[in-house]
Amino acid sequence: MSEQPFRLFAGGRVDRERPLDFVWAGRRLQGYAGDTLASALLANGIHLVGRSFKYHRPRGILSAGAEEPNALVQLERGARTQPNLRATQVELYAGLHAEPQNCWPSLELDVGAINGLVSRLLPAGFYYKTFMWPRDGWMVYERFIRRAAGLGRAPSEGPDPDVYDKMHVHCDVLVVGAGPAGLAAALAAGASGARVILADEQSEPGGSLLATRETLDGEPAARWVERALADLGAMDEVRVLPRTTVFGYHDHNYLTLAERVTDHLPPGSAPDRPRQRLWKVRAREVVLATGAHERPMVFAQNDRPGIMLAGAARTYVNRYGVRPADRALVVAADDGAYAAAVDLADVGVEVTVVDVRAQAPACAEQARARSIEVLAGHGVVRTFGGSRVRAAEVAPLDGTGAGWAGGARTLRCDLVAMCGGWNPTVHLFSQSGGRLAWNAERACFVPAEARQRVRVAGAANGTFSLAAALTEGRAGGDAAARAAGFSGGADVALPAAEEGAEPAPTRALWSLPTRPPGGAPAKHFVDFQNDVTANDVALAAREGYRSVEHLKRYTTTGMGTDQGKTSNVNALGILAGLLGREVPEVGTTTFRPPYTPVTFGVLAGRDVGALADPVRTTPMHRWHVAQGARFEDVGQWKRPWYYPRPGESMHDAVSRECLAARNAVALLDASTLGKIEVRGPDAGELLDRIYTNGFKKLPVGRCRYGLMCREDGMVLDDGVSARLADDRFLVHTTTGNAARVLAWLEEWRQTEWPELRVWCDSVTEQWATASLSGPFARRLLGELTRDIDLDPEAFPFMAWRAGTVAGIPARVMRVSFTGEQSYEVSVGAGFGLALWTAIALAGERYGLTPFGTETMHVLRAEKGFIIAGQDTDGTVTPHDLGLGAMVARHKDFIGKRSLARADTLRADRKQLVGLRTDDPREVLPEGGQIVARAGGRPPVPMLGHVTSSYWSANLGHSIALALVKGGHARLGESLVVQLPQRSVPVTVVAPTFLDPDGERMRG
Amino acid sequence: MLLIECPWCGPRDEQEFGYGGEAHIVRPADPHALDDAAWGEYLFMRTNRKGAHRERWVHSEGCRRWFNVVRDTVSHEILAVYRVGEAPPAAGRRGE
Amino acid sequence: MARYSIFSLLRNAARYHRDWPAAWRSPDPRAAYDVVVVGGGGHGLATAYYLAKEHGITNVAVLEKGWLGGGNTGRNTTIIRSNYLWDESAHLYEHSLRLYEGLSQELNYNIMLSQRGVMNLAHNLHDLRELSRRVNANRLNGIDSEILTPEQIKAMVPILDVSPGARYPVLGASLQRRGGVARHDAVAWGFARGADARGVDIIQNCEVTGIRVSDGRVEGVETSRGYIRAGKVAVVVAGHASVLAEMAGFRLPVESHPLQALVSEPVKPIHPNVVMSNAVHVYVSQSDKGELVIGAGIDAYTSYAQRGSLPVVEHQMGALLELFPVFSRLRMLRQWGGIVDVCPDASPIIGKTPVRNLYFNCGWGTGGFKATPGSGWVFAHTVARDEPHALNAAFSLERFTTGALVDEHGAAAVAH
Amino acid sequence: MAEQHGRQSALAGLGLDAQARISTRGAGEAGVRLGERPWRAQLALRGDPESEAFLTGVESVLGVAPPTAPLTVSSRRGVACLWLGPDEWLVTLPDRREPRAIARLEERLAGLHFAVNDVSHARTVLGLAGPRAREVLMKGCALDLHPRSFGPGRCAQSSLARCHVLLHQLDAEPAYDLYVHRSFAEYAWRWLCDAAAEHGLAIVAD
Ligand SMILES: Cc1cc2nc3c(=O)[nH]c(=O)nc-3n(C[C@H](O)[C@H](O)[C@H](O)COP(=O)(O)OP(=O)(O)OC[C@H]3O[C@@H](n4cnc5c(N)ncnc54)[C@H](O)[C@@H]3O)c2cc1C
Ligand SMILES: NC(=O)c1ccc[n+]([C@@H]2O[C@H](COP(=O)([O-])OP(=O)(O)OC[C@H]3O[C@@H](n4cnc5c(N)ncnc54)[C@H](O)[C@@H]3O)[C@@H](O)[C@H]2O)c1
Ligand SMILES: Cc1cc2nc3c(=O)[nH]c(=O)nc-3n(C[C@H](O)[C@H](O)[C@H](O)COP(=O)(O)O)c2cc1C
Ligand SMILES: [Zn+2]
Repeated sequence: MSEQPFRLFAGGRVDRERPLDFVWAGRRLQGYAGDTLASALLANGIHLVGRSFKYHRPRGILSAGAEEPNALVQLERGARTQPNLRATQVELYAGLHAEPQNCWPSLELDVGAINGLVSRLLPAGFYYKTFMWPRDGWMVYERFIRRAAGLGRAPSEGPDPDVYDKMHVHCDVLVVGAGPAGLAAALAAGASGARVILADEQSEPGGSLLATRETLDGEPAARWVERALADLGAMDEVRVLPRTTVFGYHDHNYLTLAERVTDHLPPGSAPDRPRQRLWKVRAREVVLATGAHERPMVFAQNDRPGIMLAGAARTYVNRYGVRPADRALVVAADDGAYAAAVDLADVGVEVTVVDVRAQAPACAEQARARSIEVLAGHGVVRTFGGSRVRAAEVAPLDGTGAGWAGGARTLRCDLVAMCGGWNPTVHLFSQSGGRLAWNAERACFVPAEARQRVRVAGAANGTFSLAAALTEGRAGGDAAARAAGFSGGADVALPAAEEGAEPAPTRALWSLPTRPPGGAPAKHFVDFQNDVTANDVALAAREGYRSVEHLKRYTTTGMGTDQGKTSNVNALGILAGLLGREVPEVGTTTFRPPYTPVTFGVLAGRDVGALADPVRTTPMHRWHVAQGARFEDVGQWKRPWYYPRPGESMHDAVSRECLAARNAVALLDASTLGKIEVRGPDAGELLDRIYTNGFKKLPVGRCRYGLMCREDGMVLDDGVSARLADDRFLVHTTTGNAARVLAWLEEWRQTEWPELRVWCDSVTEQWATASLSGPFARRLLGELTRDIDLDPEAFPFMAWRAGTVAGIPARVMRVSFTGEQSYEVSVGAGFGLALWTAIALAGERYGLTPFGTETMHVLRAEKGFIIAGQDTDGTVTPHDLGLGAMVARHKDFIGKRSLARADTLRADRKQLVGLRTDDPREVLPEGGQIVARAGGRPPVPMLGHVTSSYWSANLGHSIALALVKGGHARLGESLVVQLPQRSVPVTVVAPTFLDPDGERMRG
Repeated sequence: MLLIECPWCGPRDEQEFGYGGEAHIVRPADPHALDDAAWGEYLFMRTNRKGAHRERWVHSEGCRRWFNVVRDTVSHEILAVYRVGEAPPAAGRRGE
Repeated sequence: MARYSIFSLLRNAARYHRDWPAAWRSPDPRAAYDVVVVGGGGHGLATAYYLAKEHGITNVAVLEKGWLGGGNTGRNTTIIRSNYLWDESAHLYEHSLRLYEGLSQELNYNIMLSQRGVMNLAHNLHDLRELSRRVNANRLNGIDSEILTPEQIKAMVPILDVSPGARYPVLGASLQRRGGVARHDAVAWGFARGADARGVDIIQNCEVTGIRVSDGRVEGVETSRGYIRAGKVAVVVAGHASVLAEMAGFRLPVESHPLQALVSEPVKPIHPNVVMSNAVHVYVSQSDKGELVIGAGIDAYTSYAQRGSLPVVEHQMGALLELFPVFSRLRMLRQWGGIVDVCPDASPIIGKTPVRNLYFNCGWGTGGFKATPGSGWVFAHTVARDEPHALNAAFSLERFTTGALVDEHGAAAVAH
Repeated sequence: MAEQHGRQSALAGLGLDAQARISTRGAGEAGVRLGERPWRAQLALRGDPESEAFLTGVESVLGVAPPTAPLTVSSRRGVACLWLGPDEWLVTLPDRREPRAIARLEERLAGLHFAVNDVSHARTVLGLAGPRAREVLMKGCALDLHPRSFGPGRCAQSSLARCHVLLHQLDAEPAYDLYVHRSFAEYAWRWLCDAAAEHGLAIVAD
C-alpha cells in the first residue's frame, strides 16, 4: 500500500480519518473518503491514466469534473462493470476496482501507439479516401478497424444485478447547480414558500466554493455553504438532490435528472436501494446556475499527462488536499489562471506563469507577491515528456499571436496548468431552445433569449465574480418564484464576498503558433478524446467541410463521451480564424441531451424483467397452467395455445382437441375477446354507421356477425354483436383490437356525430367467457342450467339468453366460431374459474376437452371463417373476402365510398380462397407465396400467399386459406406454392371445407 | 414531454393522450356524391402545417374526451385548447 | 476531381495534407438552371448526380437551406436492406442496394458499406407468419432472405436473449445478409463531390421560400438568395415536403413526425450486425467507432422540431434491455430526432405533380436512407424524361385517388 | 381474502393471505402498506350532467349525486361516486348491492338518456397507504399528488407505470384506493411491491 506521497498534510474536504483502499490497473492504492478516483490517483502521483482513441497517446487527468475527455476508466468487473467512467467524477469507496481502457497489453506499453507513428497517414477523414479496393474490400478492412473501435467494454454477462428507479415530480422552481448562484437562488425561491428542487451533479453542494479559498462573511466559503444547506433543510418544500445531474431540458419545462443513489457505495452494499434514479421534473420555472467550464489552450503537444486545466489543479489542491506537482507552469489567457498559480504556490509548488496577453493583469500582483515569475506576452511552443510532462518551451509571441517574436526558453515542470478562458455551461439553456450570444470581452457564448420559462444566473450566465453570482442567483430565484405565484425571497440575506480586482479581458488566441513556422506541424490537440488537432480542423476547412456541423462530422470534434465540453469552442475559434469570420457567425453545433451520459438502465427504470410489460391473464389462467397448457402471446395476453398431454406433440394435441370439438365437446377460454356495451336511443344507428351490415333491425335477444372497415374500405375488425335491449347492444371485438375498436367508436361518436344519443363502455374485463363447442355442447350445458331453455326452437342459433349456469348468473350466446353447436357462457370475471371448473367437472362424462387457440384456428379455418389480422392485412376489402353479401346497399357506413374506387373495383384483386394440396398430408407453411407454375428465374410473378394453413384431423387432409389474385374466378385452377426448397402443387377451392350449409352449428 | 391541458382534467403529460391528426376535416355528408379525386383528398390529403396547427387529441388515459388543440409544430407551444364543435379561437389563426 | 486513393493519401501526407482540394465548390447561384433540385440531402444530391451522369443534364443546381446532408440523411440509423414485402417496393429498394454495392468505387468516396446482415426478430406467432410471407416473397423477387431459428440467431448475436421465458421471446428472425449499414454522411458527401465534378452547382444556405407557377407550369423558385429561374424543379426535402407543396398550391398525403434515435458511448465490439424488432420498436447496430446506434419510434404528433423526445426513448429502452440485458450499464451519449414525412401506406411518392415540370420525391418516412441512390436514380429519370421509370411508376401521387396503395405497414410497422 | 363463495379476487393467484404474514416489515414501521380490497360493487354510470332529472334521480337512489366538478368524489354511507369524465362516473357500493342499485336506477331514470353497467368484476381495488405512499406512486404516476394540488376526496385517472389506474385519495396520511383493471392487477401489484421495497412494505389484509 502506498502512502499518498502527493497528499497535503492538511486542508481539503477529504477525511483523513477514513482511508480507503482501492485497486488501479492491478495496483493496490489508498485514498480518503471524499476523494474522487482522479484525486486519489493524483495523491499517489499517478498522472498517466489512459490512452487516446485514435493515436493511443498517453493521457492524464485534464479536469476535475464533468468535462473530462481523457481520464476514462473501466470500473468494477463482471456483471457490474461499467466502461468509460470519468475518473474525475467517480467517488472513491472501499475496494473500488478500476482499470485503464483502450490499451494493450498495458497502459505504459500500448501497441496501439503505433498509430501515432503513422499518424501522418491518418488525418481527419482519411478513411473516406481509401480502403475502397477491391470492390468488397471494406468488409475486410472493417474487421480490423472494428477491432480498434470503442473505448471500454460492456459487461459480458447480464442481466444487470442492480435496480433502477424513476420519480415524477412537479415543482415551482427547479434550480440546477448548487454553487453560490444556485444556493442563493434556492434560498430566495425557498423562502417564498414555493416548491423548490435544487439539484447538483456533485457529491456535495457548493460548486466552485468547495474548490477555492475565497471567503464569505470573512469565513471560508464552505462554512456559508453549510449554513445555506441548513436553511434549505429547514424549508418543508425544498428538496436538495446531490449527485444528481440534470441531463435534459425538454418541451414545456420538463427536465430529466439522473440521481446516482448508491454509485458512491461499494457495489451491492445497499441492496434495498436503487442504483440510480431518474427524476422527471415538470417545473413551472427553472433557474440554471450551472457554472462554467474552463477551456484548455491549444499548443503543440498540449496533451501530455500532467497538463491540466488551471481550475482543476486548484481544485485538487483546495478540495482534495493534493499537491499535483513540484514545479508548475501556469499558462494564462484569462485571469482565472492566477488564482491557480497562487493556490499552487501556497502549497509549495514552484510556479511560473506564462500569460499570452501582452500585459499581465492586475491580479498578477498576488502572484508576484509570492515571487512567482510572470512572463506576459508569452506562449508555450511545445512540451516534452513521455508518460508525464517533463518540460515546456516558452517564447514571446508577436503582436498578432500568429508567430513567435523571440527565442525560446525551456522550463522544467511536471505540471502545466492552463486557462484559455471559460465557457458558461449553456448546455441546458440551449437544449431548452434558448438563443446564445457571443461575449467578446470574455470570449465565450452566453445565454441570450430564452424560449421556455428559464432564467440563468452566475457563471453560467457569464457572470464570473462571486459577489455578482450570489446576487444574480438570488434575483433569479426570487423572480422565478414570483413568476410561479410566490413572493418574499428578495430579501434573503447574502454573505459578503471579497472584492477582487477588475478582471482583464480574456485573449481569444485559439491556437498558439508552431515552431518553426511552416515546419512539420506538431500536434496541437483540440479534441483530446478523439485526437482532433488544429491541423485536422484546417484540413476540413480546406476541403470544403466548412459548416461547423461538417467540421464536427468530418473530424469527429465534440463527438466523444465528453461531447466537446473542452474542445468545441476552441474548434470554432480556429475554424472562424481560417474562414476569416467571427466566432458567432460560425455558430455552435447543436447541444443535445444528455448533458453527461446516462445509463440505459435508469432510462428503463423498473420496466425490465417481470415488470417489462404487463402480462395479462384471464380468470381461468391458473387452471390452464395446472393443465400444462402451452401459451401463445396475443398482444399482452397469454392465451392457452394447446394443452399437450404427457408425451404428446403439438400435432397430436391439436388433432385430439380438434376431434373432440367435432365429435364430443370441447371448451375454449374466450375471455380475452373485447366487449363493449353500446347504449342509447341511437345505439343501432351508431352501429349501422360503423358496420358494413345493418343492426338497427336486429331483434332483441338475437346476435349478428358484423364487419367493420376503415374509411379507406379495408377491413378493420369483425365480431358478433348481441341486441340486449331496444337501446342496448353488446359488441364483441377481436382480442387484439379491443381497445382500438372502443376508441374507434368513441372517435366517431364524439367528433363526427355528437348528435347521436349513445354511450360506449368497455366491459371486457367484467366478463369471463367459456365457449363450449361440439355435438354434446347442449347436453352438457343442460346439466348446468335449469333456468335457460336450451331447446333449439326456444334458443336458436344466433340468439342469447340470460340465466344461471352452475349457479352463477350468466349470459349465454349461441354463436359459433368453430362451426359446431356452440354456446358462449359469460359470467362475472370473479366467477370465471368457478364456472370453468364446474363445466370441466360436469363435462368429464362427455369427454370434454379443453382446447387452445391453435385448435380454434383449425376449426374456424375448416369453416372458412377469417381471422382479422391473419387472413387480412389492411389491404383487404369485404368483397375480397367473399363477404360482399354483408355490405349493405341502402345505407352509408365508414369505408363504403372507398369500395367504389378504381382500385377496389379491380377484378384481379387478391381474394380469399381455399387451397387443397395435391398431397393431402402436406401442410403448407403459412406465408408461402403462390405462383402460377414452379421454377422460373426471379423475379417470379406472385399471385398471393397462404394466410392460414393447418392439418385437419377431422377431414383427414390439410387445409389452407389464401389470398389469390382474382381468386374467386380461379376455383378449380392448379397453382403452386413456391417454397425455398421445393414447390407444392395446389388446387384452388372454395374456402369452406366443412359443412358449407352450417347444419352443425345451427342444429 | 408535452404538457397538454385537457379541457376537463387540466394539464397532463402527453403520454395520457392519443393524437388524432388534423382537426376540422369534416366527413362529407354524402360520400357517394364525391368523385375519386375529391374522396382521395378527404381521405389522405393533409395540411401538415409548419407553424400553428389545428389538431385533435383524446385524453385516453383520463376522461376519454376528444378535443382540439392549436399547437405550433416548430416550438410545440400550445396556443389554444377548445372543445369539439367549438370554433378555433382567433389566436389559433396566428401563423396560418 | 482529384482522385482519392492510398497513393494520393501518401503523396499528400508528405506535404502535410496542405494541398487537398475542396471536395466540392461553393458557387454563388446563377440566374437560371435547366433543373433546380430543392434539398441537399442524400436523395437530392443523388438526383443531381444521376441527372448529370445518366441523362447528361449538368446545368443543375442543388439548393440546400442549411448544410449538405443535415436533414435526415445526417441523422438516421443507416440501416440498408431491400427485403420489402410488395413487388413494387422490393424492386425499387433492391435496385438501390445494387447501386450501393458499387457506390464507393463509382463515387471514389468510401461510403463504408458494411453488409453485415440485417435481422428482423419475430416475437410471436403472428410475427413469424408475416416474416415467412416476406422472406418467401423476397426470394421470388431475387432478394436474398432467409429465416433463422433461435439457435442460429444466438450463434450470430450471442448477447441477444433468446430464452423462451423472456418477455419478448425470440421465436425466429429473418436475415438479409446483404443488408447492413453505411456511413451516412459519406453518402451525402460522396454524391455531392460526384455531382460537383460533373458540373452541378451545390448551393448551401439557400432556402427555397416560394415556387413560381404560371399557367400550371413551374417557372422558378424564390430563395433566400434571390429568384432562380428553372426549366424544371425537383423537390426532395423529406420532412418539409408539405411546406414546399403548399408553395406550389397543392397538398400532399404526408404528415411530418419526429423519429427518435440515440447513440451510446463507444465500447469495444459486442454487436456484430443489425437487429430490428418491429414488435417492440427498436433497432440497433454498432458503428465502426464503437457506439451503439439505436433507433426508436416516432412521436405520434406532427412536428417540425428536430429534437429528441424522452417518452419514446424511455419506453423503448425497457424493450431493448429485455432483448439485450448486457446493455443496461451502457450509457446514452446523445439523442436526437429527425423530421420524417410519413405516407398513409408507408411508401414514398416519386413523380409528377399537379404542376407541370414540378416533381416531388417524398414520403420516405422512417426508411429512405437505404433508398438514397435508387431514389435519386429513378427520380433523375422521371425529371429528365418527364415520366416515371418502371421502377417508380407505382409510387405516383395518383394512387391516393385510385386506391392502389403500396401498403408496407403490415410488413414493417417500423420500417427502416 | 382472495376467495368468497366461489368468487376469486383478481389477485387470488398470488396467495396474498400468506404474504400478509411475510411482508418485509410490520405495519407499524413500514413506510407503505399495501393490500387488495376486493368485493367492492362498482357501476359504470353515464348520463347528462346538465340534466337535473338525472342528477337528482341518481341521488335519490344512491344517496349521492354524481359530482359535476371534474376529479372529485362524492360519497356517503359506503356509497361513492367518482368523476371519470364529464358524463361518466364510477359508483362504488358495498358488495352485492349492485343488482338492486341497478334495478332501482333503471326504474328511477327510465326515459332519460343514461346508461349503467355492472363492472364490479372489471377492476379490483388496491389499497396503498402510509407515510411514503405518495413517493411510491410518484415512481410510476405523473399526476401532481402534492397536497397543494391533490388531496382527500379527489380522484383522477392516469397511468401507473404501464397500466391504467383510477386513483382515489382517501385521507391525508396519505391513503389511496387504486382501481386497476382485473387483468392488469397482478402486474400493478408486483410493480407496487417492487417500487415500495426501498421504503419498507407491509402487506395487509383488507
Ligand atoms: C432517426 C432516424 C432514423 C432513420 N433510420 C433509417 C434507417 O435506418 N434506414 C433508412 O433507410 N432510413 C432511415 N431513416 C430515414 C432516412 O433518413 C430518410 O428517409 C432519408 O435520409 C431521406 O433523405 P432525403 O435526402 O430525402 O432527406 P434529407 O436528408 O432530410 O434532405 C432534405 C433536405 O432538404 C432541405 N430542405 C428542406 N426545406 C428546404 C427548402 N425550403 N429549401 C432548400 N432546402 C430545403 C433540408 O434542409 C434537408 O437537408 C431514418 C430517419 C431518421 C430521422
Ligand atoms: N475567474 C473566473 O473567470 C471564473 C470563472 C468561472 C467561475 N468562477 C467562479 O465560480 C463561481 C460561480 O458560481 P456559480 O454558482 O455560477 O457556478 P459554480 O461553478 O460554483 O456551480 C455550478 C454547479 O453546477 C453544477 N452543475 C453544472 N451542470 C449541472 C447539471 N447539468 N446538473 C447538475 N449540476 C450541474 C456543477 O457541478 C457545480 O456544482 C463564482 O464564485 C465565480 O467567481 C470564476
Ligand atoms: C450513425 C450515427 C452515429 C453517430 N455517432 C455519434 C457519436 O459517436 N458521437 C456523437 O456525439 N454523436 C453521434 N451521432 C449523432 C450526431 O452527433 C447528431 O446528433 C445527429 O447526427 C443529429 O444531428 P444534430 O444533433 O446536429 O441535430 C451519430 C449519428 C448517427 C446518425
Ligand atoms: Zn381529461
